[in-house]
Amino acid sequence: MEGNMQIKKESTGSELLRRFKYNKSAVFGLIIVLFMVFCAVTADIIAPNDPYPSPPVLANKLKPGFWNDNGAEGMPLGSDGLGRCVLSRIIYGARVSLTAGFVAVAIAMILGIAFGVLSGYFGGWVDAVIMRIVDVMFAFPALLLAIVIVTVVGQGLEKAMIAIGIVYSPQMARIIRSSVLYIKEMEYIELQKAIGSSHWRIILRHVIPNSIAPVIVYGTLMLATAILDCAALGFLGLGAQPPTPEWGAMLSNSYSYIVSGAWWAATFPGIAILLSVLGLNLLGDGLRDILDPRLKQ
Amino acid sequence: MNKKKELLKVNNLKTYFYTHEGIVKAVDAVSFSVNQGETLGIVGESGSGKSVTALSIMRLIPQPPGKIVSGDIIFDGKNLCALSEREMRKIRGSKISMIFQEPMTSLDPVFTIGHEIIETILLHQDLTKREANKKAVEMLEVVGIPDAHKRMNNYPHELSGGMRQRIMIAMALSCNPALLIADEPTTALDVTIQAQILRLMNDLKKEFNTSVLMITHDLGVISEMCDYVAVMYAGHIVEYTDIYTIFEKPMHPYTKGLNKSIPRMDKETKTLDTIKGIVPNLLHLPPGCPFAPRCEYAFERCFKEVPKLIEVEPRHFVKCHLVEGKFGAYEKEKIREFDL
Amino acid sequence: MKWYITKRLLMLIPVLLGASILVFSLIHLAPGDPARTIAGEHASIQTIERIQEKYGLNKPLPTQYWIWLKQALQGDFGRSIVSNEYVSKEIWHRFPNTVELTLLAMFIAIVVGVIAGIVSASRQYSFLDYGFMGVALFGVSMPVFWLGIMLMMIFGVYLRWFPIGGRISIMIPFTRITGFYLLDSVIAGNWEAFISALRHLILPAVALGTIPMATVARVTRSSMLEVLRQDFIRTERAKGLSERLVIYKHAVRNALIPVVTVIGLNFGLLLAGAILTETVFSWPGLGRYVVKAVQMRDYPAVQGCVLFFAFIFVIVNLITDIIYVYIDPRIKYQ
Amino acid sequence: MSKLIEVKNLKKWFYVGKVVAGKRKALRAVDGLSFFINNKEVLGLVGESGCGKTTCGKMLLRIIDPTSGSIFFDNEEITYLDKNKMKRFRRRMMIIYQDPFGSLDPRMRIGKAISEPLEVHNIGTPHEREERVTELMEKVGLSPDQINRYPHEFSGGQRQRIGIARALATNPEFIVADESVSALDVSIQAQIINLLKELQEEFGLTLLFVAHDLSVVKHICDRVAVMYLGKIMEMADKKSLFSNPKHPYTQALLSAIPIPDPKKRKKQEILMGDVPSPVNPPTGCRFHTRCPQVMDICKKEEPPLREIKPGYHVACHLYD
Repeated sequence: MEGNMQIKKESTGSELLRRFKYNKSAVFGLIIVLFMVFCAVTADIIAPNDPYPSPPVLANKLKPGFWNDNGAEGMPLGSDGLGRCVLSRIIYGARVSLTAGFVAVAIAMILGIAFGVLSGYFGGWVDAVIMRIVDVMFAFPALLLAIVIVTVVGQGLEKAMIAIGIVYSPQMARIIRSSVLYIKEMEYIELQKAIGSSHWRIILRHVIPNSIAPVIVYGTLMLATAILDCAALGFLGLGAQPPTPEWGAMLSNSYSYIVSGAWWAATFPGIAILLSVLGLNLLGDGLRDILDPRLKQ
Repeated sequence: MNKKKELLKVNNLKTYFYTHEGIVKAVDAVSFSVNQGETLGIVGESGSGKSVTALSIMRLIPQPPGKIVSGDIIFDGKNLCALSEREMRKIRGSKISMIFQEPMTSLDPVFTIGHEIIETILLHQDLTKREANKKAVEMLEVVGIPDAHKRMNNYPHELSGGMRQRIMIAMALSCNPALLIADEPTTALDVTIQAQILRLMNDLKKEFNTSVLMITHDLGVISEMCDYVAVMYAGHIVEYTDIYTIFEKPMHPYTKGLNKSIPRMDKETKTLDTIKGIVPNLLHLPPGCPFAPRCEYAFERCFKEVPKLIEVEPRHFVKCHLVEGKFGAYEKEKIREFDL
Repeated sequence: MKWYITKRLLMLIPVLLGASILVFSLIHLAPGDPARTIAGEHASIQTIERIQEKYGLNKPLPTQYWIWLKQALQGDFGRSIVSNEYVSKEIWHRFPNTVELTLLAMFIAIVVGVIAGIVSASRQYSFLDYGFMGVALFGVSMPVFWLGIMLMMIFGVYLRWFPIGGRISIMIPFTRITGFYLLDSVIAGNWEAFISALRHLILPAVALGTIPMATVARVTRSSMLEVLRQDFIRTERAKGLSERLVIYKHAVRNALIPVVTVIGLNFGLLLAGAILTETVFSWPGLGRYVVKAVQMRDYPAVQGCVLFFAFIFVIVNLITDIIYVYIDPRIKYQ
Repeated sequence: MSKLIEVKNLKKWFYVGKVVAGKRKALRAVDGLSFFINNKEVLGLVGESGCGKTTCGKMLLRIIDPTSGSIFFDNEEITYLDKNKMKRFRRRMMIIYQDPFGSLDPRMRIGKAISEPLEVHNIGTPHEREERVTELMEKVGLSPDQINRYPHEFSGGQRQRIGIARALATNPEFIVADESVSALDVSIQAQIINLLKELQEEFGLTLLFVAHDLSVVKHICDRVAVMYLGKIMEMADKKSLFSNPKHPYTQALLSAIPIPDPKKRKKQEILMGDVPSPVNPPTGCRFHTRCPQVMDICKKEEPPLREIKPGYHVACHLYD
């Protein structure tokens, strides 16, 4: 394209940082995410109450929060069906949900990068075999497959994380593969053959460093869906088990109370999920705009 | 030159792009004119602003970030800059049409080429669908497409690059425009196909009596096609004259350098003369003459002050302090602001 | 075209075969003895052996798979451990409910999503654009079950506009013909039933459709913007075409190509979402059945349902591919 | 003069599309090339897009494996050498690419990029390699203090200089320059052409200069081979070929180039039609569908590349 506006730009640290600052949504997303991480790390300090009082103080059951004069004392967001502080449980829940999402995505990334790079770089029968497996896994909606895996290996938070990591890996593998296929066509890779570099050198020195950008972008966006799906498993009673303060499980345990007017116990955990996922989506979108020069205006 | 009717006059045109990194003065105070039936070439390297000039005339600068900051574009007595979008639309495709560099990507992939041409015809002419269809087939025949009837139902991806460029020409000429703007029409094509397209354009230009604004980086194409040439560098027209003068006695150091740095088929040279340095980044232009950092004759003043475009002979304009000094001494009255 | 479809159908066979192997082996390689699960913890060895005999669990795994596959091909997924009913019958009974729900949700998602995406893209950086995209961003970030609960709370519990669960009011006599409630009530001319069925349908469909709607809107917008940057759009403008025609004719037609793919992929999300939505709204569909089967460890039912889901999903993807060929002339099927 | 490179009946068929009746359609990118390049000679390989010139260049370096035929480097056959045996030759032959943006890894500092061939071949200590990089950068006209910069900080012409420095790193005898100046602006192109020519003379390099621009080829090459649809149509020393081309295709190609001199506007010999598809090349002479001097025999019989006078090869029935 003619004209200086379209000068091809690759990224360096400072250039990226500058572009990041211009991207308001990315900055906003990062702030939300950092806030959630802060809650998760400092839960022991900032939470006003014990998330698992034992024995449960049933007298405090389903008390409203600050908006009501008769609200539970010291529980700004009210109490749940077992008289526990909703706010405290949400703060502790950040720890559970973020860890779960993070572990799931890490599993997906490790599997995805390994298979995606092998498949894209070597092509041929390696690619054919890996892609057929991916096809088969893609024949199931991800959450359904995760449900089946959890059914088989048993319920619980750790197992839910692993299940989600596994069902996400084909998606990651495909993303990496297509990015590797693109990179493989570049002349600087072809040149490696001309100078006689080994496959490992090419993969480690050139292919992987150049596919980092999509990994970061999709990793962030995937973290958002992983948190959603972990919560969904929790909601179905297949993920975190009581009394773990997991947002999905909290919702599931308290939504029957909305009929009796106790809306807060189900509403706030949902908002917590919404906020973290929103933050990650904003951040991921922003990173994509920054790292993918094709979409740059 | 005998007096011909002036069809297009661009006066002091400035088109800037406002980006995060700063203002890009893609076209900076550019003036030129095209007479009826004449071909003007605009030649320059990448980033010289030649395409932006063309898009400015069509008023197709993407906005934001681009904007025509000032200047007049007088076409057939009307100032295009003053027209409303609706009035401008009536001119686009009917009185001024444009063909582009990449025939691969310049045609809508999901419509047949017949549909695309008919759409243009129906838009500007009072014809029935059947008549438009007939006219479209005629146009395809005019641009030398065999089996025109059948080709109407082809999609762009089913045609070769040369064919697609013919389609673009057929579409552009279908409403008999007074001015055809061709933006690097043959750059993406092979030499033998380029020769076909250039010949076709030359023939049609005569047949339809169309004026052409030819934008290219290739001085060879310029010499085959044009009557007048404007040489652009970093948003400025540095020299503007007829085709013979530009090749025989160019005055601007850039034009001279450019002339000498192309490898020639018709001459033997041991080493090419080169212009030192690199094409400037429009974001960080030097304050004076944009060519000064690469110019072997540059002196103090060149780095401080942008030279004026002066007319050294009738219709031969140069923008250079050296030329200004040399001619300014004995022909002061001839030196005037470029105002056609 | 016929040949292309046949070829694509044939290509489904290995995928579905792989899917069946995956489902079967997942369930049978699971730790723990399914016979013991069925029999209960305190069952005697004899009871367990009898159960193994009955379900063919004492045979080698490949043989078990082969038997299961042969039956599945005939539409027989075995009997449910919980209800002792044929799984296939249970599936067919619930399937129309899920179809009604997902189709309406998809309809909402496509219509609203595509329109919002186009409008946003054609007025990039306008107030409307920011508004739509803000809402869409919330849409993709929302847990579907939470949205369902919120809708139920606001429109069901507080405003009482819609019922909060179930398929149709139990007070209304209804005869099942096809299993599609809306269709059946129209056939029977039972408008009361139709209204009731529709009222029960709206909240779950909106909850289920919101996320794909947001995704479709976002993809439509970015695809439109991508297309609007391409060279041929400049050609259309240079022809003198109005901005309206450039956008609504040329850009939309091109932009929809990736959107179709996304819609197809979102169907998977929709099926997963149906599992959650049906649970929230006590909707008598397949999704809720799967969850129950999982909770009860009703392995034949889980196997059958999951494979059925995969089948539907694969068929939807096939349909997407076929539509793709129709709207993009560059794809040559031969 | 000794031959550094010799190629005999080299073919590369790419198989495309679906299997029909047990066979797949073959795109005959290169369809039987035989030629040689003398030591310290520059051979220009020209033709229009899709004629197979780039494929040919890459086969010489064994970046692409040939379908059949043989390649000799310094009198040793390298056509079927395995990766390890080939490595011995790799440091003696290099490539310079066309796209100054695609040929450098955006995430690798240019110093590292230039020294990479040395590293791969275990030449020198890290310190010696760095000295070599500095030396090379000066040689190609880059300032050595830019050694730690990334490619995006350079303009197209400068990147091409980096590519040249990298190609020279191992002191190769043979370099393939694949359209190395065609993506550059005119004023930059001249700088790079001069640089290539200087370096070729200074180091006595043997060069295969692949290009579509005949005027550039004329400037830099000693001999020229003209390709059309995977075959060589004409091959001769530069002077005779440009002053008196024999093959109708070469004649048309030369006449199609616009000369930057309006006084020399000429009656061009314009070829009609498009280049046929290399999947279904025409029978007989591949050029007969567009040839202005076509005869009956051309449609039936493919003319071989014949030496009509010492060093002058033409594949055309006009010279039977």
